[in-house]
Amino acid sequence: MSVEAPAKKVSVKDFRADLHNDWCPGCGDFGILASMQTAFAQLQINPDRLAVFSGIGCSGKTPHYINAYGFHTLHGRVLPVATGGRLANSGVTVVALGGDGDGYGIGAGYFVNSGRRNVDFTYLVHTNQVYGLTKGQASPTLQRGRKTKSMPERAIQDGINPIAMAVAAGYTFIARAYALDVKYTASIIAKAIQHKGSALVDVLQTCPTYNDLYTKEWYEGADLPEKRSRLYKLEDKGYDGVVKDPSDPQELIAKKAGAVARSYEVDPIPLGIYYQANLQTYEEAVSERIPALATTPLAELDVFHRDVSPLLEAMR
Amino acid sequence: MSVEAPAKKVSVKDFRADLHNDWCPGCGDFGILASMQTAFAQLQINPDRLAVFSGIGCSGKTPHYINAYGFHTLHGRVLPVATGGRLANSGVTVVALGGDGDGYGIGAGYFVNSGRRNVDFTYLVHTNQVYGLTKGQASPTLQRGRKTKSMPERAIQDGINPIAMAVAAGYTFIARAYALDVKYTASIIAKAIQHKGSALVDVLQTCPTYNDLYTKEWYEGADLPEKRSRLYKLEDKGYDGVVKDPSDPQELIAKKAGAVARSYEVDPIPLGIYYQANLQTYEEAVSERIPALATTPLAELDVFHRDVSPLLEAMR
Amino acid sequence: MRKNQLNWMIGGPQGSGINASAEVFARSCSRAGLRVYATFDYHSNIMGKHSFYRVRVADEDLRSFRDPVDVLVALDEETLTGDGHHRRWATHFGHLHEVSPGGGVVFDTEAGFDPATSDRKDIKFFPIPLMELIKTALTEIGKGGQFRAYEIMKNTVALGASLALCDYPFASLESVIADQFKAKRFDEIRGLNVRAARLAFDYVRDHFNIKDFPYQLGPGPDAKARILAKGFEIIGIAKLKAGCAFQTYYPISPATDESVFLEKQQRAQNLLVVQCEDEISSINMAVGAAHTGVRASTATSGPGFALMVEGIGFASITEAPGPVVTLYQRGGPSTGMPTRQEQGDLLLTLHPAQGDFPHLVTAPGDLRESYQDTFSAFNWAVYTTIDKLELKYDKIERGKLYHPGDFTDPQFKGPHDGFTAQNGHQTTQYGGAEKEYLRYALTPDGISPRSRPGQDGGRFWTTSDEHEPSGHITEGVDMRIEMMRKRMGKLDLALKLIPEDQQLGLWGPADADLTVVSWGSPKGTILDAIKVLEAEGKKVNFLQCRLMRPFPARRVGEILRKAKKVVLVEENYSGQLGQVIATETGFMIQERVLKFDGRPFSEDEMVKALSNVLAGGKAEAVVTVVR
Amino acid sequence: MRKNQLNWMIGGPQGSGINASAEVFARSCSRAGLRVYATFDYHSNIMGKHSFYRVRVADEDLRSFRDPVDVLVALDEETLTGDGHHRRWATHFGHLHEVSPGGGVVFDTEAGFDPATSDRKDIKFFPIPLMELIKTALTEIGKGGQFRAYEIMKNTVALGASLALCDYPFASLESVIADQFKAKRFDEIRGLNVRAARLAFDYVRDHFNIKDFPYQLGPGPDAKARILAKGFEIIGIAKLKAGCAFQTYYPISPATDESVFLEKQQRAQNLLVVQCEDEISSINMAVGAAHTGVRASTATSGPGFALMVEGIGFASITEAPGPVVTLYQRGGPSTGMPTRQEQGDLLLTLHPAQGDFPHLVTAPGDLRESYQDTFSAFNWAVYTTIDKLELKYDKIERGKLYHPGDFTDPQFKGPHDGFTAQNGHQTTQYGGAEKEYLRYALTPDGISPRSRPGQDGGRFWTTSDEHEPSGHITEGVDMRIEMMRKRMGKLDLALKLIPEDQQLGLWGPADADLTVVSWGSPKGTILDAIKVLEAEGKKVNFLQCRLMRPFPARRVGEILRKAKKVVLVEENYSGQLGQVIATETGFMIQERVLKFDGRPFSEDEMVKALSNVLAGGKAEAVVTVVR
Ligand SMILES: Cc1ncc(C[n+]2csc(CCOP(=O)(O)OP(=O)(O)O)c2C)c(N)n1
Ligand SMILES: Cc1ncc(C[n+]2csc(CCOP(=O)(O)OP(=O)(O)O)c2C)c(N)n1
Ligand code: SF4
Ligand code: SF4
Ligand SMILES: [Mg+2]
Ligand SMILES: [Mg+2]
Repeated sequence: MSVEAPAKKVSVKDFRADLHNDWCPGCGDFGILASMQTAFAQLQINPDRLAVFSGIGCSGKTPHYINAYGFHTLHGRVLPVATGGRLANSGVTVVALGGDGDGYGIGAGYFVNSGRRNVDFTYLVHTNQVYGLTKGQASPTLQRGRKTKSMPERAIQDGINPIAMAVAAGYTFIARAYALDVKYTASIIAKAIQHKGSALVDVLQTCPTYNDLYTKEWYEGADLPEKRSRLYKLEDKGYDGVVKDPSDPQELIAKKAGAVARSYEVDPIPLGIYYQANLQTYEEAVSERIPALATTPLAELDVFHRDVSPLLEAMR
Repeated sequence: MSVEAPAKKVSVKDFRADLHNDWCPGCGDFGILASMQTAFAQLQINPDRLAVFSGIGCSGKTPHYINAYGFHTLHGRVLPVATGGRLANSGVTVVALGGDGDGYGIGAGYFVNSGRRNVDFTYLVHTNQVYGLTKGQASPTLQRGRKTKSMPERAIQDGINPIAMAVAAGYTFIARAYALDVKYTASIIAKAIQHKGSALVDVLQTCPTYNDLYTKEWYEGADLPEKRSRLYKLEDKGYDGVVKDPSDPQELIAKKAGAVARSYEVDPIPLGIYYQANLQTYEEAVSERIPALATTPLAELDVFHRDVSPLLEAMR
Repeated sequence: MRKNQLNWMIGGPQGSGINASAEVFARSCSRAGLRVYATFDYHSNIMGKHSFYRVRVADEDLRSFRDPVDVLVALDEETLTGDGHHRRWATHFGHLHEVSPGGGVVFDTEAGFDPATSDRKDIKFFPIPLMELIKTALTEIGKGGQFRAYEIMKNTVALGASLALCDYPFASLESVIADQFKAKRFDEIRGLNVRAARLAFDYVRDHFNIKDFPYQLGPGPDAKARILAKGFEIIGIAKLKAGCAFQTYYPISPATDESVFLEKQQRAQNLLVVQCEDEISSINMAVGAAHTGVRASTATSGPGFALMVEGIGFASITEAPGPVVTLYQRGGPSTGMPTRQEQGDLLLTLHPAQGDFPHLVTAPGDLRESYQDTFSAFNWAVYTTIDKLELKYDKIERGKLYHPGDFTDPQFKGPHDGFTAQNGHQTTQYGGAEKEYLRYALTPDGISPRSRPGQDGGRFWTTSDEHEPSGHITEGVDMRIEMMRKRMGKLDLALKLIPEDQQLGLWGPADADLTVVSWGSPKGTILDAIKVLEAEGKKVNFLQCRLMRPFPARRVGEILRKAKKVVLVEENYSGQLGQVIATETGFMIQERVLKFDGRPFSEDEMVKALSNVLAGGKAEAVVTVVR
Repeated sequence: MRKNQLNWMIGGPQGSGINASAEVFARSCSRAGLRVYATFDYHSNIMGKHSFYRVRVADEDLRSFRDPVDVLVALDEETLTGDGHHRRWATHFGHLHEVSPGGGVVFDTEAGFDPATSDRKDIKFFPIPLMELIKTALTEIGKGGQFRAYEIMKNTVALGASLALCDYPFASLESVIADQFKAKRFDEIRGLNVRAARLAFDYVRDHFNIKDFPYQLGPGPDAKARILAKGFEIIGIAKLKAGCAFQTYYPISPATDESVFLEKQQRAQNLLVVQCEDEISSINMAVGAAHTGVRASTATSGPGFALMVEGIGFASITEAPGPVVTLYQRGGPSTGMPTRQEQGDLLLTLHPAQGDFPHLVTAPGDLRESYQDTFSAFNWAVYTTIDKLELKYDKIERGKLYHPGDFTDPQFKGPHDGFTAQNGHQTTQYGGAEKEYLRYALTPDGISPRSRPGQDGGRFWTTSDEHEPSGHITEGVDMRIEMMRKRMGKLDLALKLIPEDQQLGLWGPADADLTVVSWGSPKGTILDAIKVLEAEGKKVNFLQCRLMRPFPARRVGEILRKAKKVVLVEENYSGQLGQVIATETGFMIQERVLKFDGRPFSEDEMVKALSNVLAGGKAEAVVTVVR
């Protein structure tokens, strides 16, 4: 997404909304919020040209804490709303976000079908393995057989593999980050925003209140005989998910298969960019239909002087 | 799914309902219907222990033509309804089916989340690249840039990759068949029914009325300089998608990645079993919670003599 | 001998092209200065099931169809005698029973029907060898051997034959058939169709005595051809004229046609049409677009609307400027009868989601009103920010050709409703730091100034939770009360802003002996029936309810309480408008003429039902006579 | 001095355990032979936001809470003075204004509140060093240094202090605190809590003059402890007793609790609870299960219900035997106010999908009725095959403790409604070839014999399209009419089958000067208010509407038309029951006491509002007094 610079330089502070934050102390969402604000400042996005959309959940409250256009929509529906917003005004940078229940559970249909469109937005999923706001039930990323604090029974559904899903659905930028590593997460978010097309960033997020399995300590491997992080960065192991020649189907397939294979690694878990390809966006396809859109956002086109008389004439 | 044999031997004819079929002449759905009936007879399923569920679309009418319990449900909702049916009575073989719009479009969320459960049913998707019953709009399997007969514009969304989606979602049997090859399709359906867990069979189906791209002739490669089929069978190229040791995560991952890689092959298109693994079903997991279910279907358990007094007592 | 008063019907299997030939006929009549009303009846299926198309023609304006069929054109036997011998429970018993005494039946000699088996000795049968005639035409161009490939031409041929009966000038038909195949690549087909129709025309004249066939058709008084529009076309054009920039949809009968129509206009009209993955996506994408500064819209039918209810509540609590939702009603409940018509969705549209929230519902009664209400909807949404605005149309389904007077003027652009280009997308401009912007500011009239993403200094928050003027969540008592009053108050405002004639219509004499109350598409049938009754010296008037929410309760109550006798007419089981009127006015209408078999009222049914009530009879449900 | 008439409140941030200590207090009172009514108020948030719990205690039955707070326990300053200084638009202004003259305020010395700053000179302040006392208790077991880790104990300590004011016997409290930490692993915690509460109890006696504190609490007349049940528990138990075998859900406040409660019973009770991916899945899975032979159910709240409407129409047209849908209403519209209460969903539940179709809606007014209606629902679904059967409960949300007399008997199993084990799952058995089975057979009463998959010879088809007796699709006129009448006729049947006392309740004198009309949970408050008014010599009665669909229109109409004066009471903006009554009876209730700020009516509000109407005043919306 290309970004219009603000009139005067903006800093992280400029993206902070003046509102008391009521997440639980220590919630990983604080890290994601900070990462977003950092990325916005890094990219020098004009807050007036930025719209942040969210679903419903603890994570869904994020836009309220960001000084930008903020849409706190419905549970599971953030992608359609954000898509509508983006298609209406391509002059606006669109960032969508929501919980893992929101995005991969009730929102799974929109998650999949949005991948098929490749609209130019960034989608951050706060993966905390629980439904936070409804008090800690299993979310779709919790693995079969696991049981967090407030669940009366073990999970008996498989956890979803969001990275593999995103590959299959057609996202053109697919990455994973870790909420408590703000610097790295910010850099991934910045790349996702810069990417032209639908970008998914699955952010592993701690929920100290309900998730007693995937805690900060767990990610840090504090419980291991020999303490070591349960996370690693793909680039540190020489992995490169970026497609060099998107017109080469072989390379596309190979990179996709590679991303899928990596996505099943569970210890350590890979962070970073699993896959990226520069393919036609929905906006580009649409402006083949409506040439004016190539230069002017829909919201600014003149649609008030249409001549419909040929249509009427043809009906005689 | 284990199958109770009928009292007396059944043949294909026994699975035919006495109802005039009103699909268009030459519709690929006839092939899928015949394949199903053939498979049921092959497996000697008792029609009284068979329930066929469908969504809404041309394909959705299938259960009416089958002599078995038939549920023609809602557009996009066939999997939840079938899941409810199966969980209520595990003594019944459950086959669900529907269109590609039904299953991969409006039903995508249920397609994905059903994969996570691994309930023991078979799901057939009639992939004809169009919304048949609503007159030929692009369905989610039509590739970007293609345009069938009744579309005013080219498709500007990617076609979904159902096989890769199914892998990511967790289906434990994933296959593809071709509607006009009844014998082969029947054999795949039979294997899918025999598989214990959620089985997806994506059936390539011709729609002579609306789909002028993927026609019988196209699949047969009649237009090629040298006529040859655009389909091949995975087993003919030595591919084996069956996981031998499901407790070995490496093998599982390798087979999944292999299936995903094959799923991107477009010419020729692979038919057959992409992936199969014997993993815990939802029913098995559930009977760990409710031991009686291991031997008796829910619909036959006594739930009418419950003693709730300890619950009440604890409230004092 | 009846001149220029014809009820014509063509029936045959779906896919046999009967709609094409019926529309050729209708268009031909219109160009010949006649007036036309047409309806199409078909199954929710692609091919082979029985369908039929009625065209009623006259010298004067028509707004409904009649039961008797003066000329029946049958492409197959089922059209004549039904499907009773194929099905355990017959779906229908054919149309022979509908043919007017003295009327004619044109049918294919290949259909396997023997007129001798019919008990209709009072009508005339005209067996025509349709394939033979096609073969002849093909032979003339040296293609006689391929005639089976041209079977689809049967409908045109039969049309030609049927018009010969009525002594219709062949030339009037010829030009329209030719028009149908205008494109260069149809050169051969065009000629063949015209030729075969001509052969059929001549065949009838040559083989039958048609001199005293009682129905004659010739040029009408109206020189200039009317526009023949289907409901979805007019609504589509209204959306274009109103500045709609964004339409979402998910295919569903019978709403799809509107979106497909608009899809074709994208290039020329700068309109973006998005085919979504389902209706939940359609509504929410449209809400997102509306908030972001375009006039947005979607179209659907009952099952799709059921999926939109969540999004409608969302649009309302966030005070989105739109979208406009066009609902094409069909036979319910559930999947129901997808291609059939019913007015069964009113109650759902009035309370389509949890909690109390404002939205607008209009129910236009004909194409002219559909144009007006659709057009206005976009303005009401933008100016008053009644922000979820929803339009409801019933029974303007795909098969209906209609031609109200308004559409005859080539300069016709529809009502403008004070709308100009300058104030289209326009939202308030905010000067950054100078003045604080609050999206949900509390104002005297409940309308907060509106901004949209991308504007300098117009940043805001919005949420589906209850919120403060800033758009941040609150659960406080004070703000809750303020915001509920702000939102709900817009309904009162709307009732003030919306012109009275878009709220309701009162047609006919004030001192009528009977007041018919209805809404939506029965309007035309009721007006035609009243005309018939008037000719019999009976005084009947018609209260048409059009704005459903907010409901003009005061005026409706006044009219009803003054009425001598009131009868409710609706195409549903439970008298949904009657329920709304009782809710809003306390007036309970006792006599109810309801129809819920998925078929529209005919003029004859309406005349009969109203006469019965006028005569003091108890109103009863109307059931289409099928044998 | 008031003995055994106490309004107690504890407030503090979410997550500080105030609900635990309020429930300990309530249970303790109940065991001491007193009667209790309690409500909980909290934000849609996990931690930190202000929440409070009211417990009202008396010697006799209670059904509502009161505005004045006799003893206020504040764990933080916000509980006293609100959040006005943190927020631009204050959410609340604390509870000091609610304290009864002469009442007491127990608060943490660490809360940073100085009583001198308060203008409430008429109340007593009791600053208690909560952490100090915890530290003391810890020091006694040699853990004094770790006291910050035990901060959560503050609520128990404050509870102890507050009861000392009322001279409550500490022993009654002690046993319940101990019970709370029954498990072996809580040995230390148990002792610590009891000890710290004791220290607080003594601290109050030592440091303050409480001799003339006007509110006293001691053992009540009722020897045996009542059951203290939350709404969701009682409904869950009703489902268990009714033979529900399959419950689906998707998490949503406040409905989740019921499903989580049932989840815990799975092993012991052979009940399968499925957590679905969304509410569309929940409803459709339940429909599939119901068709396949189990009693199935689901539970949700407004936003989830909005997603179920499609499935409800489906259940109805396919005549599924159920499922039972339990709707826990919350503040709307849209996401609205998730943890707050409102009666805003009635109209949606009455017409929840496109077209006309039958379903049942009941709205019980208290726990006893919730039990009955839930239990009956399963039987009504199975025996009458009114096949989509839906139950609606309002405001039985998680924070409510309640104890109607019925639940005191340990043998209590609920009403049985003619229900026995033999006819539970039972469906008709079909002997294969001998007799043809038709799932939608047309029968005199509209109820077709039912089969389920897996039965020998009971095969059938079913479809969401209109269908024939066989279950195959039809679009024929005859069958359409038959099937619509068959389905809709079941509503009349239901009205005959459902016992009158489950349709409505009429409480109080027949010759009242004022008839209050309401539904759902205001019932208790209204009855309590009527009692107060009665004591003042005023004659008021109460018409409780309980069966919402089919609606007992005749009886309701009769009662209302005979009433001297009628006032409508509802917790919503638009008077939804009033609308239903107008629809069904034509009776328009002019005076409306509505509350829509997300808080329930208090007894005081109700008394005031009704007195006003009795005195000839115009009824007005009731707004919770927040300062
Ligand atoms: C249609 C609907 N169903 C259910 C809910 C209740 N609900 C609110 S938040 C939430 C889940 C939150 O989990 P997640 O999406 O993972 O976000 P988190 O709170 O963990 O950030 C649910 C189920 C709702 N708001 N709307
Ligand atoms: C909620 C809802 N939306 C839309 C429809 C209309 N509809 C009926 S069938 C169909 C699509 C059929 O396409 P597909 O699922 O691919 O099945 P096919 O006809 O191709 O077999 C649609 C959109 C509906 N029945 N319900
Ligand atoms: S519940 Fe979990 S996700 Fe929600 S705010 Fe608290 S810590 Fe964060
Ligand atoms: S439209 Fe296509 S899919 Fe439907 S019945 Fe006809 S050929 Fe088959
Ligand atoms: Mg989550
Ligand atoms: Mg399809």
